[in-house]
Amino acid sequence: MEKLSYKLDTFEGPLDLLLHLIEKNKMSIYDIMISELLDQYMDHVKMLQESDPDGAGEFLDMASRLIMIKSASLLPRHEEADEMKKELSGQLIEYKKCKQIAKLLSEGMCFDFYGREPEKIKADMRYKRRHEPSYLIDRYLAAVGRGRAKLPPPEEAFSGIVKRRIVSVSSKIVGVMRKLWSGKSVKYESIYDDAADRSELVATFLAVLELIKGKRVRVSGEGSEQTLVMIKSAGAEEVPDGG
Amino acid sequence: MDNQNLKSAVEAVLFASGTPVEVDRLAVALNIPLEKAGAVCAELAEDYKNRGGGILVVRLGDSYRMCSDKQHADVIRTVMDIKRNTPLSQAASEVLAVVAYNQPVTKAFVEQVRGVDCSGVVANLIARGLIEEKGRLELPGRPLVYGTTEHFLLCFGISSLDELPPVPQDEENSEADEAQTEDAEPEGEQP
Amino acid sequence: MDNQNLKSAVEAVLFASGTPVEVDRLAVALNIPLEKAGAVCAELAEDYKNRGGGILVVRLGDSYRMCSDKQHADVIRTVMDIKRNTPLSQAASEVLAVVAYNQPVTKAFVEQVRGVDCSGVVANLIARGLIEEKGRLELPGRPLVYGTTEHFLLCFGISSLDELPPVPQDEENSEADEAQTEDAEPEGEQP
Repeated sequence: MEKLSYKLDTFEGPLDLLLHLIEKNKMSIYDIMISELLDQYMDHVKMLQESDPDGAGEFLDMASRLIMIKSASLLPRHEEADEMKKELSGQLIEYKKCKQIAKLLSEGMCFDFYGREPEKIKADMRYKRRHEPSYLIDRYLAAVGRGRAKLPPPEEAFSGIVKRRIVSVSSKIVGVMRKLWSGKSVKYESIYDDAADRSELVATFLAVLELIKGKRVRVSGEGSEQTLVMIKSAGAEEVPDGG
Repeated sequence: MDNQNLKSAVEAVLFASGTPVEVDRLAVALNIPLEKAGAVCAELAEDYKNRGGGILVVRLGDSYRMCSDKQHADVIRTVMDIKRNTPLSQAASEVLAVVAYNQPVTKAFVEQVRGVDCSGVVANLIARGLIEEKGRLELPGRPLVYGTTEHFLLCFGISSLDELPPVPQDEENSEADEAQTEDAEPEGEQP
Repeated sequence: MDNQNLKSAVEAVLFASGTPVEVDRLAVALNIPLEKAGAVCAELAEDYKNRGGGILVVRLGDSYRMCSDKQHADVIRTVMDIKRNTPLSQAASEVLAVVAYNQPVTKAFVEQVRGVDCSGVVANLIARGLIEEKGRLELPGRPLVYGTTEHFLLCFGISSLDELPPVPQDEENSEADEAQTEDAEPEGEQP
């Protein structure tokens, strides 16, 4: 099949791929046959996942959207599916326009004009205005953003070099056991209170699963009322003393 | 100062500053009305065009700038030992298209139109001087908005955004009965 | 290339290059004999002299350079004066604030905080005497770090960095509670 001629980096994203498939199948953007499109789309995504697993994320989002439209259109009343299809059509039309303009622009662009460095004239270029110091705070908060004013320490500016922190599950097992050591039941959700980031959350969750599996803790209750209690039994002595 | 003198002065300023110079700044510095300054600049640009030398004077929005003629780009690159600018990637020209026709615009908007993340491409376009920050939106998170630069106008060979080519019309539009969808599009052909 | 074309090419090169250009480099780039290149340059210099515009082409030993005519130095300086008096752009003021509160700080840090490239802005703030290089970090790549200048203190009417108003503390703590953060908006009114 012609699939072989398909180059992975030809597509700028899921919309680009969909446009390609719609054109190939001579469909109208205004009347997309979701089932046909979905199969072909999934074929491409599978190939993409094999060659570039990291780059496939955005394509998978669109895949789940197509699947949702498809299943909604199987319902006896499928207004919702029509609505979703319309939305997708609108997005595809916009993106198609974007591609057309992009072509116009890139053909019209010329990078052969050269300016020059400013002449070194002895002029005092120093800033002349005066500001209240509070002006800086205002600007600072604008830059850093309210509510996420936690600045990364300078080393994190090199996060591209430094690897992501790994949180061990065993360290979290110890942490959970410490919280439960007194024997009192603890609200399930409060176990996660001091998880600083996603890695810690995940590690804590896995720790709880491990402890349940190992019959060290018991979960009871429903919903937000769920609590954890330690099962006092042999082996519990290994757990370090809670301070 | 007579007209010839004014023209020489503007020429000297445009040459010395290297970057685009706003007409109003020239007017203040020369102590002449804004319209007069605009007229002098336009005349200078015309003179340069007619001379057919190696330098051009071009209008970019509310500014004028001096730059070399593109036909000499190769010689300049050889003498100054600089590399040719690579053409825009497809991703870059798509982002540029969305920014140019919807500015000022947030990164989130661009990403919605294209359906993919575009932080790297935006940074690249900023580094190439084609787009720039144009402030922040008064919305939660105070997102930055972007617009095109004067350098973009220069590279695309136009003097103002009004000269951007019109948005292409969708061929399918006429045949389809959902013509309303088209009309309802938020960013139409408003000037 | 005919004489006129050669002259345009030399003009373009002299314009684009901020420094004097050796005649032999021009000869090589244009693929013409040295004497020919010298003659073209001399002719160009003569043309510019006769034109009486704002720009001159002058010979310096074996090189030629293009420069603005001194008689316009005042206007050029005035235009630059007006420029230094324009308020800081949104981007510039934000970068300045991030540097002020986190100095000494790398460009990468500022870019991470703001999420966009800021090379142009940093250069602009240096040119305006508000920030300066403060050495390098002992990290891979030995990145430059920046800090504020004494001129910065002057512009903000303070005598030392200790007098910078503190960043409101609740911003740091109430991350989980968005609503509270909104209410607390202190706008830097603390002493």
